[in-house]
Amino acid sequence: MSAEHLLWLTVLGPAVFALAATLVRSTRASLAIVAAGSLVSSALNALIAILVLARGPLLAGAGWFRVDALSACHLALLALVGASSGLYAVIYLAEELRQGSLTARQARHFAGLWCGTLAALAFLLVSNNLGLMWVGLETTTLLTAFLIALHVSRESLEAMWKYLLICSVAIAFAFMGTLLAAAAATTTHSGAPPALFWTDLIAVAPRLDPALMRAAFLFLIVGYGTKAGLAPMHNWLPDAHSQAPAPVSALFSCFMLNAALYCTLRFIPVMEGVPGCAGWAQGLLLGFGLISVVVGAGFMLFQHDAKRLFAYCSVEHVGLIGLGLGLGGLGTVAALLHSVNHSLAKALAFFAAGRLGQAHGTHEIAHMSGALRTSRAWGVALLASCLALVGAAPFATFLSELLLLKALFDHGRTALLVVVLAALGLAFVGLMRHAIRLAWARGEEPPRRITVGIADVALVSLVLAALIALGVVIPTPLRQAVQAAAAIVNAPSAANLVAGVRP
Amino acid sequence: MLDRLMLVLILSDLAFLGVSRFSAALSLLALQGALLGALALAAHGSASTERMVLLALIGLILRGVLFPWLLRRTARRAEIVEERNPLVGFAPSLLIGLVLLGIAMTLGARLPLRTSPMLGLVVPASLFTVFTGVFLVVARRKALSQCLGYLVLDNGIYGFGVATVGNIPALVELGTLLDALVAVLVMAIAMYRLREEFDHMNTDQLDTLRG
Amino acid sequence: MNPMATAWLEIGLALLLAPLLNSVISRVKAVFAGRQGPPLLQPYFDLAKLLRKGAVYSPTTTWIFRAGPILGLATTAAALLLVPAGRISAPVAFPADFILLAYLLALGRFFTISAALDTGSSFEGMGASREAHFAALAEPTLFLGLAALARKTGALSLSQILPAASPLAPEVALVAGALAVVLLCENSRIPFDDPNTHLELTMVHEVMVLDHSGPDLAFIQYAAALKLWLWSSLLAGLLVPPVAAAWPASLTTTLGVFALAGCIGVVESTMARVRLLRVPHLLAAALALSAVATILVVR
Amino acid sequence: MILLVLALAALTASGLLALVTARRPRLAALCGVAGPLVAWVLAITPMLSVLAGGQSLSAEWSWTWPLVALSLGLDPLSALFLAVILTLGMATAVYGVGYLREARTPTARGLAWFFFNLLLATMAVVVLARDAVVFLIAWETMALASFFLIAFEHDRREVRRAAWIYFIATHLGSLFLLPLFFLLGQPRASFAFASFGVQLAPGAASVCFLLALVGFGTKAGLMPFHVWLPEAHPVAPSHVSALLSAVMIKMGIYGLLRVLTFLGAPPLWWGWLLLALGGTSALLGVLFALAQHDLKRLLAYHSIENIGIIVLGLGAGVTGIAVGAPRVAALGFSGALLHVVNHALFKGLLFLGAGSVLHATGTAEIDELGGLMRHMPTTATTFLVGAVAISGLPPLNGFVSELLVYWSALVGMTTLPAAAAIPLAALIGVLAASGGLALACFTKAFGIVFLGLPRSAKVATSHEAPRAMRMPMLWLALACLGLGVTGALVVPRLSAVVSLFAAGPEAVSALNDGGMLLWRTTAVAAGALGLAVALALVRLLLLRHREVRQASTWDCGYAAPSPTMQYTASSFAQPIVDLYVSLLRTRKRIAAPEIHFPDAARLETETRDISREGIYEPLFEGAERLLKRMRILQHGRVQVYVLSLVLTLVILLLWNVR
Repeated sequence: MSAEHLLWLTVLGPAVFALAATLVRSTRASLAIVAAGSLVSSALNALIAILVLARGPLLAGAGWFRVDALSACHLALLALVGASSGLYAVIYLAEELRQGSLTARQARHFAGLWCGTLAALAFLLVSNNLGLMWVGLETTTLLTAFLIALHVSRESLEAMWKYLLICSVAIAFAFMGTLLAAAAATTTHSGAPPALFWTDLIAVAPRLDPALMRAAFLFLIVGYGTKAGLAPMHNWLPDAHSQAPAPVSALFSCFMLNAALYCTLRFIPVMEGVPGCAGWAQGLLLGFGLISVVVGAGFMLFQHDAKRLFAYCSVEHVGLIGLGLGLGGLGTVAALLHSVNHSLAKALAFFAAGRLGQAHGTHEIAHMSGALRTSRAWGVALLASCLALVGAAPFATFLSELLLLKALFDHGRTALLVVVLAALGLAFVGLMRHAIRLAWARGEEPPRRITVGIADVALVSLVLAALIALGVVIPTPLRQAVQAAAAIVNAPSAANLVAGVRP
Repeated sequence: MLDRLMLVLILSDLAFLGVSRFSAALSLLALQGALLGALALAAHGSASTERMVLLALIGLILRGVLFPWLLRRTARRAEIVEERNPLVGFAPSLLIGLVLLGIAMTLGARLPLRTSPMLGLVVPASLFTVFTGVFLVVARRKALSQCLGYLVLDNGIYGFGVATVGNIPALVELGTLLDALVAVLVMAIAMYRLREEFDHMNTDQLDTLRG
Repeated sequence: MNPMATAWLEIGLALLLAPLLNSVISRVKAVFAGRQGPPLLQPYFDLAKLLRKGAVYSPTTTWIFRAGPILGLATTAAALLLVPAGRISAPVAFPADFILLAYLLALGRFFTISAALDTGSSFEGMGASREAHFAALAEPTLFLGLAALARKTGALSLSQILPAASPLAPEVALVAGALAVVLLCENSRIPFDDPNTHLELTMVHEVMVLDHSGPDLAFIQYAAALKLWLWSSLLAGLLVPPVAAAWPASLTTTLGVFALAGCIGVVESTMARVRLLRVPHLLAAALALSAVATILVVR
Repeated sequence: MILLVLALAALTASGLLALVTARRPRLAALCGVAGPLVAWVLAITPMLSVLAGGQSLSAEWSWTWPLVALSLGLDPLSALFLAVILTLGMATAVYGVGYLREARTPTARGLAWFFFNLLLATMAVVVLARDAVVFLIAWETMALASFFLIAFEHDRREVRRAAWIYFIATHLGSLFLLPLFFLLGQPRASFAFASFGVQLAPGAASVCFLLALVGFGTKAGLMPFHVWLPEAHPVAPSHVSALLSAVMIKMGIYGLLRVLTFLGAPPLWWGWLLLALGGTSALLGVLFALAQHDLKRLLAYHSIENIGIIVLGLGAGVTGIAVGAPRVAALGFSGALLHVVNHALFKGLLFLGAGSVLHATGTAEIDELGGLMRHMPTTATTFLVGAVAISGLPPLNGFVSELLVYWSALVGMTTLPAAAAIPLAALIGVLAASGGLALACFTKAFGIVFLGLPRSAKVATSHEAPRAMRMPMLWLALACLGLGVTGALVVPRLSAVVSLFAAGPEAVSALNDGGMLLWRTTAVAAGALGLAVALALVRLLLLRHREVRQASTWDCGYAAPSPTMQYTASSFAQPIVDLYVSLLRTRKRIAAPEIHFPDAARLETETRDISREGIYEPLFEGAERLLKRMRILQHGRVQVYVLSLVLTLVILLLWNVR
């Protein structure tokens, strides 16, 4: 089977599972489908990523599908997140089943929507066409809406509606931006209508109309940025993340945000090509990133709901990633590394929060306290992930944040550096203050028993091991992949990238 | 001929700002769908291939028939008739609408787009539709009106696309249509759930999640 | 006669004559009070008597209590080795030796205080606390003063500083004043403390040694005498204008020491003991003196 | 170098083994203590050879992280600190064997050993690192390990609070280190120490110095960045407190010294700043120590004083360099470095002693103790040695280093121009004052705890510490004595280290003179002790035929003496505390009897930290209030959310596209 088929398969595979989910009746079957779907799609994604990083870009479907290093990196990340959170979802739902709070219907819905979301994410990553990419992202929005409200409650419905409305409007804006870009493209093209291929757009970039492209990019960054949870468009994020079931929150925080950022990233090289726009788009990303870091850090201090806390933490980290991407050069490398590290850490955090929440029947920090007593594995997971999220050594996040700050410093933006450092300090206080309570304090009432199996321990130890291993040493392939991806993002400034990486 | 269509579109938008009863609003939506279908057909005049015609027809059916019907059904099941006291009253909405129209006109004129002269009014009109949609989302209480707003916004963007890009690749257009359909379905169900849970649809009262 | 021998001779003199200072003081006071006063050799009699006595120990005490007097005496005697007599340099003289001097005395103090606390009596505790308190205030005065002299004379060891410093220079005068206060404090004389009152609550040094008896008490009293000699000869070395030849020099210094004892007597009979709360102010004033001296010297 | 790497490996391995074998106490203890011992044995030869001025070692392995090379090295400075780390590590580990016997759960024990060894390993890496990133990773991991050790008894609220304060402080501190290393690395765009310090603009150098002062000063517990120290050290397990107080805070000093080697010739005001901060720490540290009545808290504050003394030495050294007086510089730096070692020894010893007391009586509240000399003679005697040493009295090691600092200041103030001489004179005054106060503080600590009568029943049941706990105390006590006596030999050997800061023949000669000086002081002190022995014999002779009676303490006629009548620590310190009340802000709660007849009366004193109350708490509260305002952004109305989104877009459009 040739590589081209792989691209089709990685989209259709999970989709098939999604359809299958609508047919099965029993809960166990649905759970099985969740596991199988996640694993299959992850396997395929990983395979593609490896192929691409080994051999270079893959094309399929007459150029409609294309995977280069950048999308390969994100595919790899998706594989990582998909597999882990898929397995976790099974564990999580099994517990709910035991507690009798999960109906067969809900399980079926979950399976279908989950696999569908994976398919959509894969789709948006492999598509070479900006329009289809948009379609993919919008699809994820619509599919995940009901995942948020899997357990119907006033809060979850509220969160769902906000998520749905805000993101739909935002994504509509993104489409407007895409159209504007296309319009700009048409002005260059004579005769043959543009297929909105990313590759074409880059090719004609120097002939695009700056004003139009600026307008387009503004629509895009606001639209996709909303989905990515960049402040000040992040309002939906804490609600959705706090109300969704833990696996879903994990998927949101650990990949959906990155996916939205990825959509924005696709336009950066184009904008760099447009005359008179060099560095402008990146400047915007930098600004949004900065705001998000500050806002995210500032809000963490007062949270009383564990998952909401992590949601704001995600805002902060997305901000950091955006900051890095905005800096370009070393910053891009750092940002991409950081997105991997953050996804690992944040996944662990949400996993732990979810399981412990099951034990206490709530995510209120005050009630969840004493995690280490409730369940050692998940308590450790919680504490460790929090430490990783504040960028404490020896976790991987420390080094990626270090690189980020270095990039910021090299950029000569001392004022920004000071602000970011302050925000990081704030985030540290905000997160660890709660983390210590969560880990050690005595909770208000004794927790319910949850059955922590070998699967839980395996999951925790795997993710933790990855976090620490990446902190100590990053495998050369990963590094090369990230650098290749970075080279794609800031093609013009590739030179200073190389300079930045090995002086 | 196109300009007349667009005039009607503009008027329908203003009407949207003015009406409170959903039945009226939904018929307006149907009207807009039809208009856009016509626009899609007329935009390329002679140059239109059967593929475009097909797409235009699909769009017309979806926007002009299916969406309104779905929403009407939802409205009936959720037993809501009209948007009482919206966040921004109807008269002020109309005034704001006029302002928006002015902005749309100037903006449409100043955007450096290469559009065929026959499409003179299309860009401003669709921009105005976009604005209207956003305004509806922001200024109305009921979930249904926000959904309507979203659809109007969608219409506007569609019109804009038709006007500026000429023919969007079929796959993309189909994708967008599909998404629009799913969006309507999802919103419909969501509204129904809201209705069940809260027995009202005033989204401004959904503010338990804060801070 | 070689200088080393003279130096040791001076030490011998000090060991011999030290107790006499106390009787000089009391004699002066007696004269002021119009009494006849005790015989000049009374201190020696007391020491002899005490040495012949047995000892009484409280069951609460440990070896610390017994070590206190011994170390007190030993350190004071050792400190004496660093003190020159006028032109005659001390047996042991080296740069910054006054630091060692102060810290030797401090070592002795450490054990005296510990011994006092060892008895577990609140009175001794009180005395100990006050001793520590005053010493902490006196030390910087001494160090700053001597440092100022060091800068003034460009020498670092007592044996060179003291002869080189002429008492007429304003800085030296200031330092001398400061040292005089320190002297009174360190030897717990009026106005800081009243050695021969019997109201324990008001005492500092005496109350610390309430529980000692026999040889221990003898050691303590002898150590106190040595300490007085030590400080007086420091001050004398500063004030008495240096005389060229060795012998007159030692003579003048010794005389100076006794003169100082006389002055102390005068002070004790003319002044009243200040309230405890005022003591820190006195010491602070002394500190201010030496600080001013330092600034004057350095500028 | 390979030996050192092996030593690191040994530490890590033993930590992990202890974690694995936590279920079996004896085995776990064995594994835990094996690491430090092995590491010490492995590392001792290279350390000594380098310290003696031998060839510096270094090794480098390339690393896959961008910008980072995994490079370690051992120069005299590192060797000195490594020696401190490993020696104290060994002693405290052995002590831990005894101390951790009553750990709550096997896991707790295992974790304690794991983090203990991890802490040692990371500290070793900190001093060995030759690359900023390696340094920072080790630094942060060290903070993490120490945090978990401090939070050992984390089911107590105050412990959690203390650990939390420590964690904030150390993390915020390290936030200052990042820009520091960025700045240092800027000229050569590299993180390698080897590339630091070249063509650094004077302005940049000063910024670096300030950043280092805050960042490392926080770890070192320098006033006013010390807030975490008095909170964290008391609550940790005692062998850990010993390690923290004796070694970990010195990492801050190490960092400061290391950075100083990069910054080139310092301007004079650096010296002033160091002297000012050092003086503040030395004075306020000991004053606050005096005001405490918790033994471990007292010791913690005293660490601040000693850090102050060390920094005073550094200040003298920097001043010396700045005005081109190598003698002053050499003496100042040597004093500081030696005091690092000495303080490690006696503060470790004292904390271990405090630990034994806590272990035996279950309280560290000084006013509840007393008379422990009878119950635990070894602890008492070793504690006495530590107390004498820390008061800087001859013939113990504290005196040696303080004398060097004094001497450097004295030489400086007698020879240098006023701009340098005045601060040095102030140094002398401050050092003298803090010395006197330290004496008061430790006569109090020793006297009230170990002498007199027991003040509470807790003492009655107390027992001498087990052997595993006594041995390290004896070692350290002997070390204090040894360094005190052999100071004359040690000081000239310091030239290898000192030459990093003040090189040249003058510096060397200064150190040799220091050696000579110390010979004399040692001789005199020895004479004093000999005299003491002689007097003791005399006393024995005199008392041989006399009757020696026992009688209860003379109580000036008051008939019923009771332990509660003894002077307490608070009352002992009261005059001094009252004198400095304006600084200490000691709160008193008095319930005095109104009537003349004896009645229930009570007096409580509490001395809270000045800079915590004055600086940090207001700062944090202000920030919190400010942030609370931000919450408006998230008030729940979906319409407004969409509006904000649209407005963002519109504003950007208006701003960018025209």
